[in-house]
Amino acid sequence: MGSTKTMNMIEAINSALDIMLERDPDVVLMGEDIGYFGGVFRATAGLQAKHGKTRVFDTPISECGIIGAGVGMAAYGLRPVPEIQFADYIYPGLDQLVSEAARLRYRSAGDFICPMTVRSPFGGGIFGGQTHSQSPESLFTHVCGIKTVVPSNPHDAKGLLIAAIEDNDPVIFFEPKRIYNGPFSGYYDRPVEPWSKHAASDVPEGYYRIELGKAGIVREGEALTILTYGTMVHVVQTVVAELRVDAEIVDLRTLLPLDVDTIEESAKKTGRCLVVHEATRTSGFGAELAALVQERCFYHLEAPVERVTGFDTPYPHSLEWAYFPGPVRIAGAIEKIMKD
Amino acid sequence: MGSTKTMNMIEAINSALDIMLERDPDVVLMGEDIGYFGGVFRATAGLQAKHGKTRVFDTPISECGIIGAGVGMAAYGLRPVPEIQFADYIYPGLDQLVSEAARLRYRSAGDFICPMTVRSPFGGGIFGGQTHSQSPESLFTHVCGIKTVVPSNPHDAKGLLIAAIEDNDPVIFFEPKRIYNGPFSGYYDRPVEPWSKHAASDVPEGYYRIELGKAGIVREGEALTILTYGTMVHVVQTVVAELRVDAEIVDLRTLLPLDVDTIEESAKKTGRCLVVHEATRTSGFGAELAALVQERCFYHLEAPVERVTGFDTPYPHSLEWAYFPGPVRIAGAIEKIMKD
Amino acid sequence: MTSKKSNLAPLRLHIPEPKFRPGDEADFSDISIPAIDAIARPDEASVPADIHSLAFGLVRVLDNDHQAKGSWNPNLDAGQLRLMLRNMMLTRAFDDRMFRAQRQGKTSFYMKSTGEEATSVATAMALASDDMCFPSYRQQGILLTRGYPIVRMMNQIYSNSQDHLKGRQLPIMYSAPEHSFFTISGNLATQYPQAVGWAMASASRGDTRISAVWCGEGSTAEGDFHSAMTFAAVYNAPVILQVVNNQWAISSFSGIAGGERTTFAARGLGYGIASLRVDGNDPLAVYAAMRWAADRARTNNGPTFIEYFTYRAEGHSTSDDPGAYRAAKEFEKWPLGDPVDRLKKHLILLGEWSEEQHQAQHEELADLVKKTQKEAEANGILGHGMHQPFETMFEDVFEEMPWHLKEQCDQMVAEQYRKFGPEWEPK
Amino acid sequence: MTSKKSNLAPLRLHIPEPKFRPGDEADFSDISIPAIDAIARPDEASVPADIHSLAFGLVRVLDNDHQAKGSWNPNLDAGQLRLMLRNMMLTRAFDDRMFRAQRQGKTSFYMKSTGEEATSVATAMALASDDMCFPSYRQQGILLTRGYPIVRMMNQIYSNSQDHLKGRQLPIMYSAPEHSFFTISGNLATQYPQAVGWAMASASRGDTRISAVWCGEGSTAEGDFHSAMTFAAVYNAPVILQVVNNQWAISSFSGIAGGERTTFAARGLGYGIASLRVDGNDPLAVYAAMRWAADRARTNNGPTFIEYFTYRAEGHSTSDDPGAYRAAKEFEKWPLGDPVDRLKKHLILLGEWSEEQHQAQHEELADLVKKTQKEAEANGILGHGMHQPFETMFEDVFEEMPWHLKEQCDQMVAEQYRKFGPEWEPK
Ligand SMILES: Cc1ncc(C[n+]2csc(CCOP(=O)(O)OP(=O)(O)O)c2C)c(N)n1
Ligand SMILES: Cc1ncc(C[n+]2csc(CCOP(=O)(O)OP(=O)(O)O)c2C)c(N)n1
Ligand SMILES: [Mg+2]
Ligand SMILES: [Mg+2]
Repeated sequence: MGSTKTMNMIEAINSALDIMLERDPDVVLMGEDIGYFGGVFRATAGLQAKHGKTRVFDTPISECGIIGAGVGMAAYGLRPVPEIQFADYIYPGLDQLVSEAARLRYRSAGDFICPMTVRSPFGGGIFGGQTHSQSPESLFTHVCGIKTVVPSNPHDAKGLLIAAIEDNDPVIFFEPKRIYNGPFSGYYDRPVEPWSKHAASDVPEGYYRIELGKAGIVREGEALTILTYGTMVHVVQTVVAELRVDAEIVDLRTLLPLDVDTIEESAKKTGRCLVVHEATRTSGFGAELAALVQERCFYHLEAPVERVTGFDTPYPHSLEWAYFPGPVRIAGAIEKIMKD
Repeated sequence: MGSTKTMNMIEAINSALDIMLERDPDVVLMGEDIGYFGGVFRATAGLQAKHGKTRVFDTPISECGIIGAGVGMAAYGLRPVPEIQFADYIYPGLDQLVSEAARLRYRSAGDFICPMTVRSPFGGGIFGGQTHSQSPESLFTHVCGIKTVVPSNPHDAKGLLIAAIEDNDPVIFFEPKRIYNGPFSGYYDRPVEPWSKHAASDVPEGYYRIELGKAGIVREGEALTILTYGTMVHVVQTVVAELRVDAEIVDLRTLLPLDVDTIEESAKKTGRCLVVHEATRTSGFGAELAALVQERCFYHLEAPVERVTGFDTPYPHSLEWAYFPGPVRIAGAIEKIMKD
Repeated sequence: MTSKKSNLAPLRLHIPEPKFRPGDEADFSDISIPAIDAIARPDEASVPADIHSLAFGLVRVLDNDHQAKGSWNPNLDAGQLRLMLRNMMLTRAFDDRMFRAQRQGKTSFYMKSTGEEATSVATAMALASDDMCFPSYRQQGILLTRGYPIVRMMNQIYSNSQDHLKGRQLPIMYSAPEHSFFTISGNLATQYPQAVGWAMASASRGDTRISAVWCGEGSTAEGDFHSAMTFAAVYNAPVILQVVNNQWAISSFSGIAGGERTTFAARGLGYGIASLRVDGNDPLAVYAAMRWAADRARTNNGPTFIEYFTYRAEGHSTSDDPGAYRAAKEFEKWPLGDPVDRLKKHLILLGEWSEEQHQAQHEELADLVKKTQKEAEANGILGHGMHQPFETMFEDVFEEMPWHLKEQCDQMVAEQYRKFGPEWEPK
Repeated sequence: MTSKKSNLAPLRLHIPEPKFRPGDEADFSDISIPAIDAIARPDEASVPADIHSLAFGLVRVLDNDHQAKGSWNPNLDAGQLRLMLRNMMLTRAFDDRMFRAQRQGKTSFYMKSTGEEATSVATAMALASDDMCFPSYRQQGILLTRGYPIVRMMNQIYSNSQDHLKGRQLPIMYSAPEHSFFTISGNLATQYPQAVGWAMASASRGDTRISAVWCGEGSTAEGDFHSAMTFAAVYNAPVILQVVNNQWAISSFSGIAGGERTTFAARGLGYGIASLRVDGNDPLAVYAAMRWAADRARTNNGPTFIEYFTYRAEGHSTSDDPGAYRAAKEFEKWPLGDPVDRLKKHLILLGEWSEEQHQAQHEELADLVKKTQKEAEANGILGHGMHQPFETMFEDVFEEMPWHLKEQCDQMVAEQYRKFGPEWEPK
């Protein structure tokens, strides 16, 4: 791994891609505007110039084609890493993901596999309106045969992305775009804090992996368990500090396969559990988490598992801070759980 | 409503479509093979001949085009009722459903609406293999702006379909194909019972509606609440009869908007709750139901809410009866809940 | 893994690359501009198979000497020409002002249509006012041409208290049913099959209204494009399917969309749809092409596919800097010039316009837009409190609000109280 | 809602309708068959723009008098011709047998390729054995041509204990990587962009292997088709994109897929891809077209798009009855005849075959298939217990089984004990 460097999320992701392009000639990046331009969020900046046009290239605006061609490349033996410019635009490629990428190994009994990692910025908080803010992760967790990963900081982003690219199954890698440039306290009216002030911006320059399927405990605690991921990890941390509640905060990192042991152990220990995500509530991944926790820890629970989520509406452009599951919503839920 | 007639599910659906074509010149049916041929399951048999080719017509094999054109027709002022031949093939049209049909009213603040009902046969149990057996309903319940309906018998199918077509929002109407021709006990090795022996096959010949968003109580009981829908309503009934357990069986009928009052009342009364569906488990609609019930009835629950579901694998062709959440799986869960 | 047969040459992957990148001097001298009437205007009832060559030609009316010539000349009177010029100038003035408003932090986002105004304005003028338009995000010229109130557009851009769309949509995602303008989607090309469906519906009811749809050349790669073309061909739908080929899709040049091997207009041939390639910077050619297509549609001669060959003069949106991916000053070198400039010179040549009138109109429109902007800003700008009531967020998800949204709305209201104190009142 | 302008004629919606329906007498005399070499074979390095007419013509070799003629004649030797005939006859024998097996309740589903055998067999013979094939569900002829063990195909069809795909897939959804045959999907057209991606990968690695993909004319309407064509054109991928136009998609005739207005081959022109329309019932024409296309791909001349004009002689699958939607005996009247019959007559004309040899080979192949069927059935048929172990259901979802699948697997095993009693043993 060698020395470390201060990186924001974009730099960490760029570094992971750079290293994998270097290490493995089978790795190929493609997507809309990712070549010469380096991507609308700059995640692939410089990589085409460094690794060549046949390794890092622009594609037509066809998410179906991007993922479909990726499946074919993976079947050939490459490790494609397509980018979908915004998660909101993944639907035209969904059939290739759920009916093909996720099924290849199963339906061919291992004859053909699909080691493809689909990267996509997701989530809101940047005034992106309803088509640049969505969090569709729960859809993917319902589809068997695909892994779903969401990093919450530069260090994890790099290690998880490398592990995803090396994984022999398709992985959807959602990058919380709100925290590309700095962690987010949840207070949109306070100045943005850069990643450099956060410990997780200290990122090894070389190769390292963070195993998929393992959660991270961001804060140990006894009073309640908070299950969360992505941007919300930071918002939850702010609120927990403000409320001075002794919460155990679990950053799931991988939604599928889920680190059920860490979850179960924590929930049994604290007896109270809150799930926090930005996606809409109904049938969001919080539903699965709540169902699982009560199934497995029922007799340890002293209060119902609560969910703090986005509302069941499209992400509204101008009212995004009333929509966003921010500090007030989280604090309310924590208070309720602790009172129950 | 007038007189009644014995109908199976297909006949009841056909009758609903026929009546709506008759009553409302804005109703239009389209889909792959639904015209002259009357659909691969015969749901539209005879309707083209009766109502004309511009009201009931075949489409190119493009689910995106079918739903996309449907959105445009709805924006014009028609009430399109497209058929997607199998729910497994809905993904190429998903973007038009979730990003367009479900968003039209919201994003235009009511300028444009999408009164479209997408019919699609779903579920397994007919040796259809992994691409003719899927139950993707939970995906739609996560998408705000669309209603999800699943009938379990001829009487409901007709009344719900008429209500769906008259609804001014997009509705996805999943038809459990296993029970098109008769209810299913869950014992695949027993002879198929025709609908004619079932009370719900007594269907009014004329127009009637069953309100969307209202569950039906199939059996009243005190010992536990079973939440289910579609094919599984019948399998659950078989098992409950076999076990002689005093279960309250709730046929949800509409998954979104959900009849939360009926669910809450029942779960509070019995203190035990089982959810049964055929779809894969993780992030299936059962997760939402379990999460909701424990949120709202926690202090009434004497055991965790259990889920009986399909396994988290594709639907395997030859092993479908080991996959299917049949009587043994359901009985096991009931016994566990009652013991807890 | 790789298997190389020694007697065979290795395969090569071709990655298209634009001719010029930052630092290069753009030179478009290789773009060949056919003479006017190189292919004469065919009858509107022509069978698509008989007019393939139009997909590889270039419909032109305004010649290099600024005269209107040839069989496509729509012979508009001076009043119409001046109106066309005015609409294009208004669009440009509006774009300039709103771009600046975004730069001043008054809203989150803006997209200009500079250089492409003819493809919205001239097309809208050639359609009937109740023909239904399914635009992409760069056809603000349609609304301005159809007389949609400018202040309403601005209210939408500011997501302010008077925003008809209740602040829900990203700026410029207008919706105007009373001006037969469909709600704009952020998802590319989804409007294509919708426009076809609308036209099918109109035809099935024996209506007389047709529809027209626009997308960028980059967007033609989406599956929706193909579905739409297929449906339009199969059902002979009265729809005009248009591609604004402005050479760029954010940072990707048209070669990434398939523009290296043939014209975009050629896409239509494969479906048996009549297809035209048009000088998109020639407002009279654009008008003539749309008129031809609309007449076809109205007489049950079916769909027409049109490529407007034009150039995106500015950045993709306020979110990007074109200097990072293309040569500077490309627009100045664009061989087909600027539509506003070309129409102006034509009118002057006709003796129906003057530099002075032009300058005066330029100022008048700038003032109009500025004045309207003030009016709009009185209703609020983004992020400064004068937005729609918070509860509106929960409306219009469904026709009637279901219980779960009511609960969530109550929760949101309670959160606002907690946040802003007991004085807070839902507006 | 409808707005009718009194001076305009009402619009009409066109719904395509096949010429013949049950009860009608089919009559194909209006189908025009161009003379052999109406368009001569162009050089393999031709630029697509120069050979448009091929998309509207018909590549033919075997004439009505059963002679092989013209510039496309691949001049195969008698041995190759006999092998081609044998492969087609084997395919037909296999289809007949397996169709019957399904009718006898031994499996759930089957799909014949009767009448279309040339489009699989002749194409496979024209490719190198390691060129990668991305078939639809009706290209069993490729596997049989490439020498895939027949018993393995049958094991798959029966989902039996020796089914290489562990009973997971619907019958006929083969997978055979060692025969460069991609796993078949139930979802139409998804293989199209995959084949292009595979070819792009091969090209990017300087490999020499190309890919070929098949779909039905009905499936061309899917967005995947369009993505694939776009990607193939943009990256000049070494891929051969083929459409088997067998006139029917379940109950829908080709007009519902857009076949009324132009040829399917024309679809390729819009992308600037070289496009051929070929007599799909002429095995020598099919071979020649594929050979031409493969040579182009191998020499970095890029993708080729081919339409095989053929006819689906039987039902879509075992699940439908074509008598319910099309005229009886259409196949007998099909103007391009039957590929087996035509090649047989050609060989006889050459003096390289006889009716007796043909009859003998027919019987030999029927016997071979029957014998193999017995062998396969010894491994079990669907629904009679001799399936793969239940736990295999949980394998291959992921490379490593995650905890939740392990738990579910344990649960399934427990359920089997409960169901079948303590004697039950997981196999
Ligand atoms: C389905 C989808 N994919 C990607 C995007 C992101 N995106 C927005 S605009 C754009 C470029 C469009 O280019 P073009 O179609 O040429 O239109 P132009 O901007 O030139 O008018 C892209 C990739 C999107 N909005 N929707
Ligand atoms: C995405 C998708 N939509 C619908 C279907 C159902 N379906 C299976 S085969 C078929 C007809 C295909 O016709 P064609 O492409 O002409 O192929 P052919 O059967 O004639 O070989 C249809 C509609 C499917 N399998 N996948
Ligand atoms: Mg463009
Ligand atoms: Mg076909």
